[in-house]
Amino acid sequence: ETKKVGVTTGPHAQIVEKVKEVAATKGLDLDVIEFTDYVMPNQALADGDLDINSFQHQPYLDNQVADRGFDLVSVAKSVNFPMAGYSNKVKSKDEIPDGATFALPNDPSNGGRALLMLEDQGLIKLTKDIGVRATVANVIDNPHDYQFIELDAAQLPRSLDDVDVALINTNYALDAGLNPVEDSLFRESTKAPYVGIIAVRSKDKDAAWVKTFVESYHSPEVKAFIEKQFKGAITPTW
Amino acid sequence: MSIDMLVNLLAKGLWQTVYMVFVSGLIGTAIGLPIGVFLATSGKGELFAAPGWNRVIGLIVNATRSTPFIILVVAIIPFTRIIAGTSIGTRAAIVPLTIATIPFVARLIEGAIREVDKGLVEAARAMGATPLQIVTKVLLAEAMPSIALGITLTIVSLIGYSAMVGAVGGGGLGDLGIRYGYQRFMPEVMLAVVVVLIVLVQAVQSAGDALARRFDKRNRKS
Amino acid sequence: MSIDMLVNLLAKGLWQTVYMVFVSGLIGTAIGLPIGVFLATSGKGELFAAPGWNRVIGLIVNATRSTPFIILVVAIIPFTRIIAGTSIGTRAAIVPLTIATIPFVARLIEGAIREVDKGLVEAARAMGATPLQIVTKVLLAEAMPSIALGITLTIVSLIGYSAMVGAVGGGGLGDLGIRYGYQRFMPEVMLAVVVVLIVLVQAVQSAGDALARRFDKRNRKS
Amino acid sequence: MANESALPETDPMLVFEGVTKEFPATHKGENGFKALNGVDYTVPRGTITGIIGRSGAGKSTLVRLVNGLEKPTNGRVLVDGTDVTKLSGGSLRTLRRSVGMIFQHFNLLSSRTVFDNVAMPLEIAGMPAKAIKAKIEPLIDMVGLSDKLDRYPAELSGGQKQRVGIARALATDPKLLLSDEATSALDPETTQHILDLLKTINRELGLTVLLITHEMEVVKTATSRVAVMDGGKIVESGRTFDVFLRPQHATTQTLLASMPGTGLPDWIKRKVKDSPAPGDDALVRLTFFGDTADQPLVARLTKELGLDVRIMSGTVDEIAGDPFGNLVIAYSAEPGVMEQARAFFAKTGLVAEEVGYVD
Amino acid sequence: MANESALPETDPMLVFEGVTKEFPATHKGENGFKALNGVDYTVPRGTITGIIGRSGAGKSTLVRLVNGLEKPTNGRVLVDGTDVTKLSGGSLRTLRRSVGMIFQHFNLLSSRTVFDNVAMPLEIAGMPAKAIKAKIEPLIDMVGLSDKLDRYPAELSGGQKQRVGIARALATDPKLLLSDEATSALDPETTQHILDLLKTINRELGLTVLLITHEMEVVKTATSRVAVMDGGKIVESGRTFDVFLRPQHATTQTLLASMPGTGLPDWIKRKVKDSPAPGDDALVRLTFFGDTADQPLVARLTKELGLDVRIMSGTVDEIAGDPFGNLVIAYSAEPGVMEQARAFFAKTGLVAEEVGYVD
Ligand SMILES: Nc1ncnc2c1ncn2[C@@H]1O[C@H](COP(=O)(O)OP(=O)(O)OP(=O)(O)O)[C@@H](O)[C@H]1O
Ligand SMILES: Nc1ncnc2c1ncn2[C@@H]1O[C@H](COP(=O)(O)OP(=O)(O)OP(=O)(O)O)[C@@H](O)[C@H]1O
Ligand code: MET
Ligand SMILES: [Mg+2]
Ligand SMILES: [Mg+2]
Repeated sequence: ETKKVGVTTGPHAQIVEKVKEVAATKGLDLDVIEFTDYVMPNQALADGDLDINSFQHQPYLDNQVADRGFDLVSVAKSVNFPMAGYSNKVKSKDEIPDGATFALPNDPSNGGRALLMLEDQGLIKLTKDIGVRATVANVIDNPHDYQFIELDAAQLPRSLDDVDVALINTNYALDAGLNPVEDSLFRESTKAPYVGIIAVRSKDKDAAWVKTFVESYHSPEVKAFIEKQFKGAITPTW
Repeated sequence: MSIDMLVNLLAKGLWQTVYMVFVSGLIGTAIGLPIGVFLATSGKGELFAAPGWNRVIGLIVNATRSTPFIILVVAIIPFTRIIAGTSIGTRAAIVPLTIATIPFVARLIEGAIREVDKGLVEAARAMGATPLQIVTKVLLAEAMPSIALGITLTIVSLIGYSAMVGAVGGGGLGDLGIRYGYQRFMPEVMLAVVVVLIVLVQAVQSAGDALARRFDKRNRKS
Repeated sequence: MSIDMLVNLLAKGLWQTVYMVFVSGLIGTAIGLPIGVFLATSGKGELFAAPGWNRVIGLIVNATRSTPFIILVVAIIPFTRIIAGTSIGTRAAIVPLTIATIPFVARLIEGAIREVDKGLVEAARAMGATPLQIVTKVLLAEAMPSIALGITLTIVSLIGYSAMVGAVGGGGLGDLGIRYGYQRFMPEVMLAVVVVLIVLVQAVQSAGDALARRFDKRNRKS
Repeated sequence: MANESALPETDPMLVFEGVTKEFPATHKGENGFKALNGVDYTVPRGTITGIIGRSGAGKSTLVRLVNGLEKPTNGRVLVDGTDVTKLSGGSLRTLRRSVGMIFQHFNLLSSRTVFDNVAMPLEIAGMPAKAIKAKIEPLIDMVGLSDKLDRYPAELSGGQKQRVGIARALATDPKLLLSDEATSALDPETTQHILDLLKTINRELGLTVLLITHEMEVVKTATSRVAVMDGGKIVESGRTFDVFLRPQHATTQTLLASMPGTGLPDWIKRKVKDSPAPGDDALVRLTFFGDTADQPLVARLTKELGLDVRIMSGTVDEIAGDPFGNLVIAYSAEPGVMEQARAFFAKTGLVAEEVGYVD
Repeated sequence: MANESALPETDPMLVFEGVTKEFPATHKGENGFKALNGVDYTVPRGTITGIIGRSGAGKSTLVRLVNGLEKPTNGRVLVDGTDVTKLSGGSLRTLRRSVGMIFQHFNLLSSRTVFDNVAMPLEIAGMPAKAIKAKIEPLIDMVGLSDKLDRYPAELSGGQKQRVGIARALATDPKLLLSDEATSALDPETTQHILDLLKTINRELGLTVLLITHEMEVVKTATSRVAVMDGGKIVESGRTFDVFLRPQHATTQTLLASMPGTGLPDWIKRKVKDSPAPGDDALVRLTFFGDTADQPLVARLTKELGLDVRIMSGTVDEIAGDPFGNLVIAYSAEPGVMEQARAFFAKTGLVAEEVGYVD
């Protein structure tokens, strides 16, 4: 039996490639399909073109389900994928000047996350209870007159010379040679709800192969791989 | 990344690109060509004069061309599934690529055909040629050098365009470059991909140029 | 989303698109045109015969065309920063857009110029025209209808292409449609954007067609 | 000639009825250009009919109406009884396949070889490849291009291109041939050869030919009737022999003036006077044709009147196959002599016109 | 003629030396095509020189070498002493600006009006717009297109296009004019008009003209020298008068055969016999020129020998400005009469050739 797994390019893809090896030993064959887009993996899953995906966090799935009426559910947690603020211009959060430019990811979930993080840091205020759907338009209080510019997530590390602060997903930061712990001005709180999840169509949530998949994902081999590969920038949730 | 893996990835990407570009180029041209002919010949007072239809087809062509590719991809998912059986993967990617190719080819063919000497069309009309004969024996035959260059332009554009099908898991060289080179910051993959792409494009262009020259019987003075 | 906000977003997106497309179209044509002329006229035995340079320029043009846009964007960041002072934002986006336009325009102009009757070039040579005069007074003048259609094709392609500069914060209608309409699932935004794009493209195409017709003095029989 | 007298004039192949053609104005406010301005003319079946006229007179425009390449602004064009202006689609195509056309600017397909260009109308008519080959090769041979079968138009000389156009127009055995300056790029020998070919087809297959040409020699040797156009109108028409012999309209006279022997050569013109000085000669133009053509009239004039007749200029030749002469002679301008000469001309039926005096 | 005798023959405007031109083969294995096969020829300054030859003889190819549009495979082409084959860049351009060219296929820019097409060579030479206007408008007037100034080529008739090409070639006051069938699309009147224009410029400004044409009339009236091409070679050349009077090469004879009055008309040809029956007439071709041209020779023949001379065919005209006659006459074929006639011809210096017998 071969199941199609949708992932986004980057760590999710790398991790699931490892999962695939483990699952194979348990009699589950996986066909990993990489997307460079955040909508298609859910769309394709809902349409039956995929059987399972691993690329998103719960708030994003909730949004998608609410917006587009997908009949998808989360069956397990995957990895934690924190975000952090970096700068080539200033050494600490306090040095950020008024009117500074912030570069944010331009995809909805990461963009919302980045704004929520800034609110967490007390730099701005967002529309109440907006959650991960937040956009720049929801910045209702901006005392320091910060400017926001939205870029492709992978582009963020490359923009550090052009902006004051860039909010970068850890995987991109790592790949670009940044150290999330040492180089960041601030990091996402560990309480943040952005733990990655594994999603399937509701009718499959109790299927045997899903269990096999989750077991494979949550296997020690995969954990070891993540720790070795991402050196703490991405953390397993099991 | 090991050389072996890289070569593997490149080989697979190259194959996917060639496959997607070939199929969508072929089908896109097959459909775009008659549309282009129609656009070039259905204006007021022309061979297939049908100014109303000309405007409608022109509008559809423009609408297709103006829709951003990713929106197009999603908009036609149901159609893609009918054709390819799935909406994701290399095969499925061919559908939106083809749809995007059609209007592009159509406009290029339109331009090529408009350049054909109207005296030749007259000669064919005087022989009692049917409109279809005029199209095949005069317009297309005489525009061949120009059409060859136009299709070359299309294929090269398609190679570039096909980098965007990563959105639907289409793969291919461009997507490979974006995923590894751009998103994972592996400049050596990016470079390797670009080199392979350049070689590919260069080959396509040389073949197209040679074909255009072969078709061109107009300048044999030396 | 409120109508007001939508209109605001659309207006801003439209302005950004027009701005990016206009500037990069203009500069891209200004640079692509001479390159196209060179490609068309520097082959063996031709006006500016320089087959070596022809091959080199052809290769550079192909290399530029074969690089996926997003990779191009990244590859030229240092250059973009020199030109635009920054690598992000609408102004910065114009740099890669222009770079991508140049080879496209060049190939189209090349094709247009190759269609000019060689007898006319001979007539100009017989008059003692300098190569530059042949280019301006014969090749470009006679290829004008074709060039007008080619530039129209370029602008429409650019409008589509400019949807990709969202990656570097370029904005514009295409990016608006993708981010709000597609990613955030606001079908009304997507629709509004597509409608505005269609109107824009339709206007560009109509203007281009009219211009081409205006330039074309070859078929005045009725 | 033979054909024309054998066939009743009442069997028209081609009829123009009140035909006008106005090209629309280029700029606003300008007037359109009336290239044809009320043409009524009938071409009898089986004739070779010439159309002559100054450059820009409307000749090409006129023939373009015959196979519906252009629609007249007003009037009707009947080909073999069918009103072309009313035809469209299949019936127009059927008609066109029976009408051959040689274009002033050749209009050869650059993408096709000589063979394939000539084969084109047969392909269009759906003839199988083998039959095409059998049909075409002799034709290409007849126009002298057998050694250029596989050449493209760009490799041909001007006259060679024109001959391809001629062969192409004849390939389908048309019943009507429209020829727009088909021999203008050909040397006299090749021209004669092509005209002989046309005449043969005309004679043997009854082909009707409408022949636009600027070469009066061609009209003279190949046509039996001729129409003269000027300013979009047909200003004179009739049997070639009659029109050439006695051109009525000023345009015809001007066009024929350059025919050798028709006008006075420059060296005489420089010497002509309006009134005679003593001892001068009278200049007289004699036109003889029909009965008078092959009689020793100049000799009799010399002998009977004892005149020293000088032949100053002129031609004795044939027009449309009929012998015809046109001589300018000079003899003593003494009133008595001139009187005698006039009497002689009257007696013999010779057409004579006194044109001036020379010394 | 006037010019030619006034200028020493040793002042060449244009010299071809051992010129060959081979077009490369199209397909592998094929041979190339030798369009020119060793041409040696000199065009004296200030002459109008005709080039005639069958279609495909290499005429267009030859003139295209003069301004370096094509390079010869071998040999040299000297224009005013400069070897064109060695020129390039600026010096070639300078030369070209002093050489006008009228193309067989017009080569007008479709994007330019009549005015702008004619203005083109002046623009190229850098003349200011105002001067161009002053220079060009009279020229366009001279070719009869003042009412078409703002028209595009697509709106012109064939002859009108050709006249634009002529005006364009003359716009820069060239010292050498290459004319490739410049009057082939023109009616006789317009042709004459254009030839007069060329002759005037030739006379007044010393313009040298190389005139390719298929119209023997044009050669006859406009040129003083002529070269005959065949198979890529010049097979005969000389003063037009001499060549026309006594064509030596078979090709020349063939080309001139169709000149009216040169050959025998068909109606006579059908009757000609090789030997006389009793009562038949002898057919004799008389050629007279120079001194013999304007004397009453036929009259004297009639009177002195008492013959009934019939003028069967022929022309009395001028070639290159010199009077010239060519008549076929018939008179009694009795041996005595023929002997007398021969004696008369010998006495008067008349060139006579017995060509056959008729009844
Ligand atoms: N499309 C057009 N628009 C305007 N005027 C035109 C158009 N076509 C032809 N004419 C004009 O109509 C007139 C007749 O043209 P036509 O080609 O019939 O002349 P023609 O008798 O064939 O002359 P030629 O002997 O020079 O070929 C010319 O004055 C020409 O300028
Ligand atoms: N590019 C070419 N390739 C091959 N053969 C050619 C080429 N150009 C001309 N020729 C041949 O060279 C010969 C001479 O051509 P050219 O044009 O000089 O003839 P021409 O004397 O001007 O004839 P015309 O009176 O018909 O114009 C022709 O037989 C022609 O087919
Ligand atoms: N790579 C992203 C993250 O987990 C996925 C966001 S949901 C589309 O942070
Ligand atoms: Mg005409
Ligand atoms: Mg020629």
